[in-house]
Amino acid sequence: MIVYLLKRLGAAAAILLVICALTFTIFYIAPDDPAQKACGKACTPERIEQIRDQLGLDTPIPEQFASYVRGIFAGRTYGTGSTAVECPFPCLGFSFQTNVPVQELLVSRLPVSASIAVGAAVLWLLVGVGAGVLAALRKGSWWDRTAMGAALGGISLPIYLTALVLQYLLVVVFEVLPYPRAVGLLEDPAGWFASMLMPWIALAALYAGMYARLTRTELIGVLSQNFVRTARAKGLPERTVVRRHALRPTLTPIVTVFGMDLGALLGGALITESVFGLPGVGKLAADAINSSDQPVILGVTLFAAAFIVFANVVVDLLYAVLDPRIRLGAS
Amino acid sequence: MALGAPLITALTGQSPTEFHPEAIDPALGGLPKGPWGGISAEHPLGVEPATGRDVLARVVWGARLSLLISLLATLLATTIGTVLGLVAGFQGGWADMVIGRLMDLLMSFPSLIFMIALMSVAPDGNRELMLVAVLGLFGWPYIGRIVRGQAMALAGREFVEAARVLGATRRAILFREVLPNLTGPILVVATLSIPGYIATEAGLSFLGVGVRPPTPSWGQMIASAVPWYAADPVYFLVPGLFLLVTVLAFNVVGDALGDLR
Amino acid sequence: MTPLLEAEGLVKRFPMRHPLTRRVTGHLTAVDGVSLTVRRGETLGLVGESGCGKSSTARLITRLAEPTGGTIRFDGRDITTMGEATLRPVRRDLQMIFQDPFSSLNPRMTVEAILSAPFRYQGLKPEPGQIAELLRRVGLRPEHAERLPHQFSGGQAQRIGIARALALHPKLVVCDEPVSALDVSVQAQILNLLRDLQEEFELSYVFIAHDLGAVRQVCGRIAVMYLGTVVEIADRDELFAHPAHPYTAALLAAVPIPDPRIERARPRVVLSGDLPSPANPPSGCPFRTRCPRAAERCALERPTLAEGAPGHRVACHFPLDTSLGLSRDGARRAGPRPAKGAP
Amino acid sequence: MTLLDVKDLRVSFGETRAVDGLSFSLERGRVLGLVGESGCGKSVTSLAVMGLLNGATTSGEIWFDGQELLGSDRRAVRRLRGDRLAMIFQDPLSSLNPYYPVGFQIAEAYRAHRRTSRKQARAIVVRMLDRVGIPEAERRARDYPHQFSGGMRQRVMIAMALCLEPELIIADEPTTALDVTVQAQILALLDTLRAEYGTAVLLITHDLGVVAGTADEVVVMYGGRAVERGEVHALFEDPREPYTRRLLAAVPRIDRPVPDRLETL
Repeated sequence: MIVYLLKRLGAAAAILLVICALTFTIFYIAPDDPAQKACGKACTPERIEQIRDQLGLDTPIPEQFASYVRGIFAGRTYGTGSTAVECPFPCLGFSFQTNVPVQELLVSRLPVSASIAVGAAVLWLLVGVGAGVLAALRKGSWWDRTAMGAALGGISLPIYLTALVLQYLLVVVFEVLPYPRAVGLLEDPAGWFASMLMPWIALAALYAGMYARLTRTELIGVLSQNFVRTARAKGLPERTVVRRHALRPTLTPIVTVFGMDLGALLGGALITESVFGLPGVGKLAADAINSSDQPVILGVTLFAAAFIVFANVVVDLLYAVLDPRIRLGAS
Repeated sequence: MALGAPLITALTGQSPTEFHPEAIDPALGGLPKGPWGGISAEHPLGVEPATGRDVLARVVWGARLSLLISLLATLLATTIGTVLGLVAGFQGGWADMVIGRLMDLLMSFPSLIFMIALMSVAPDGNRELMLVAVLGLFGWPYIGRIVRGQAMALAGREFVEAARVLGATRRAILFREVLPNLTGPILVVATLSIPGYIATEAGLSFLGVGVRPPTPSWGQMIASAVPWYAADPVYFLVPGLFLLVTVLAFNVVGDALGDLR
Repeated sequence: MTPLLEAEGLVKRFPMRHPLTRRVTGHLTAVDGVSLTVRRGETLGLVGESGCGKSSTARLITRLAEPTGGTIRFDGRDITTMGEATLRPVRRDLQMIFQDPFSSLNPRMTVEAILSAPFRYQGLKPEPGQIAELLRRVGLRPEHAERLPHQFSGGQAQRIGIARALALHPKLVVCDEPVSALDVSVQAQILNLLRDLQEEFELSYVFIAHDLGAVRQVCGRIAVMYLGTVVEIADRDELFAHPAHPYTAALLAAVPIPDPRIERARPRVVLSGDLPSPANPPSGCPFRTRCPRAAERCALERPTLAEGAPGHRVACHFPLDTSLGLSRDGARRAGPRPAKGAP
Repeated sequence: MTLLDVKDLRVSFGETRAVDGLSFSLERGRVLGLVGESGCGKSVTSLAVMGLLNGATTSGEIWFDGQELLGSDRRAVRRLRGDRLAMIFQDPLSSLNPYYPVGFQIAEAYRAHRRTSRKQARAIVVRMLDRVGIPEAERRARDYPHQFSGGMRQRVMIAMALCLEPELIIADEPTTALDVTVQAQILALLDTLRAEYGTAVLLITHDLGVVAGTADEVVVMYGGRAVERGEVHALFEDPREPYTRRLLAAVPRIDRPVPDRLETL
């Protein structure tokens, strides 16, 4: 099992390396000159040359890539002598715009993204899975049809539309919520909640639809299984049959999908954060792209990919823990 | 009706093009004249703030582009996904491992960020084709994974063994025996992936890296409505609702196809 | 004349993988040194319980699975390692009928297409009327050609599978549990049909089943398999009258007979325990863990097939020498089942 | 004394009639074999008696020990289920929940009807597993269904069905998924336990051989109806109905000379 885990982590690292390399190359086939970008508006040819030297842009691309990867694991020093700049582990370079180390930017933005992702996840799990279970248990009923119609609507909602409509109604027209802003959960819990509520609803509307549909399909499938019939044949009350025998097998695949979705969201909800102007990782990415801040784009891509890749590993392990057939192997 | 909606918009899209009827603009802030975003007989869905371009014309033209891009992307993703999924699922072993890894890799990409990064450095040439390529590239593994699973299940069926006993070549088995059994599921998955591409394309344009400004697109219209949304909600509601209805329509059709099977 | 099929020391081993880590945790030996001969025009039966390797053997003979060891000679040629292209013409003579009548027919193809497939895959064309003639021979009507598989009953679907196997006039047809998915009345029809076709087409069969009654009905010679090996092989009547291997005897004794008088009076050997795992077979004789006659030698030494009576070979250190041998023995051990319910 | 009395049972799913006016009765402690080919309605009948049919229209009467089940409220039928009438299914692997140890699944059946501590229930489970011939019952109770062989799983199902000493067991093709030698074991076990507990058995099977060896009375079904019924010896020796006769003749028997052709319907 440990060997397996190490192998999986190794494969995850390999995937990240490939993603890193691909993203890295894209900026070198790009028409923009990174040194020009880093230099900014007030720029002299000498200054550009200096930056070029400092960033190591004169060395061949594979070599630059190697020093970038080395920097992630061991830190690196840009330039030499008096102009040398120390970039400690895990070095992702400096933002062209602000000159702040990219890793610091990411760490400072993570709490906002995490607040959005986790809160939305709680909301959509409650609503989506709940609605799906009820729909499956009352298959064909009025409730089932309404819930599934709503779910289909939910998955069809473009997030920026939901976001703008919410903001227009709740903030502009009815004035029940303030404009969202970045507030720490610990500093001002009420303000945090008020700011996060709209992003949560906007995201949850989409995901709750997906989860409601998934839960319903899974549960209907499980309810037709022979072991559910056995549970009924034992004379168990229907509630126990559903809770104990049907829900567990239903939730196992949902947990794995959930892990993947949460992983992806922790790496930044780009559109949601942009629309609400919340400074999370996604907003960081959007801003970096607008200003061609390549080190930041690269950093965010890697950061988000890392969440997805590791969520993948966690989900596989979780599956093994949840399903005794995998945990204990075949007989 | 939902099925017809995208078709109708595409048809009427032939006639009006972009215009700049300055007359509708009041000098004050550039807001459209009249209530509801300047809805009038001339401009049934109002006009754009600041420029006064006709919203209906832009929405309809945007529809053409959005649908074209997403349909082409679906075609591309479905073709790649079907072929590679079939090979991976049926051949197993070495081919499956390589294709499987490739799918893992592509699905591990934070695809939106990556697409944005890619589109932001992409040359200005043919951005529409570029969008199709990027959407297809990141979209095929989702179809490929489903086809692979189905192909694996079918590979164990006795009719495939029967074909092997009869001396059928691998290719004949794949395309004559296995593929016809997959057209149903592939059609459903493809239909259900169209709205995803529409939404992603709109998202990319919304973020400013999709179709470039003179050409209209829904995402781009919504994006340009953001600064105005408090004063002129109709301007973002119109393209937004068009987008919603179109996506919903494809989802309903896909869902119905899935139920039929 | 050379035998039609000669399989020598066939072995099939599968790696077993952990469901999550995919690591190979061991090997499952599905077929463990099986040697068989099929003479021209005969029907060789392969019987045994699930996991005995009979279906794996069928898949090896027809080259649907690659053998881990051993050789297969068909019609005088070694086909063990033949590539698909070289094998293609051989396949005309070597056909197969499958267990699940519906799974074995492509649900998207009409009967017409299904029955032309043998010709097409061999680069041939059916002559006009040939498909209709095939349908007629298996007891279906020409107009059935336009239908899809799901429009047929299980028995009819199996007839289509048979027609497909016979389309190219093969010499050997391997029937893998061809009637076990069917109801008794339909099963009887198919067994009769297989017999009629054998005469008409001068076919040889390898007939695989777990149902001893069906095997006895159609087979001339029968091989009994247990845990990947052939434990006994003999002519039909000899095998049923004088089973020499304790397993064969137990198998015969366990078959329920639809006659309450016989069924209740008959001493029954209830074999204790379960089939050992093919991934971890017992040392020596594979049957020793359940054998009522097992002795020390059985754990140490694996018995090989040895000829007792002419044409009757058995792999056992302590074979039963008379027809009554085991039943008497077993009767003493298990005791007769109490007859009950008799008025 | 009559334990189970089914009168004019009709079950249909939409337009299809699965059971079409079936009547039979079963005395306490006796074994009734319900035989027929696939689609004859025998399994649907068993589910109807258990009250486990979903989405079917049912009419007629099912009397169990003086209580009519079809008209009773669901809770009353639920209380009987597992306690006084229990069921054994065809496929023991899919009939056991893969997520729970077998011991838990048996204990659950017991605790659904008797107030006991977990510990007491546990002791009963071990005793039952031991009783059905599962070695090392104490340890095996903690194992999951996939860790057992087919025959052992069916023993677990039997332990589950018998743990409350029901008056009636419905066994729906209990040995069809098993090999003949294991089938013989399971039939022998069922027979011993049935005699010991005095349980009546409704045995549903397609296998005439199994019925001949196990049942006291037989009902032959075709197209949702009983075509023939009778005491087992009488029915097998002198079948009155042509259907029964042909069904018997279609079975290839190992105790008679091999016929040139088998009888077909």
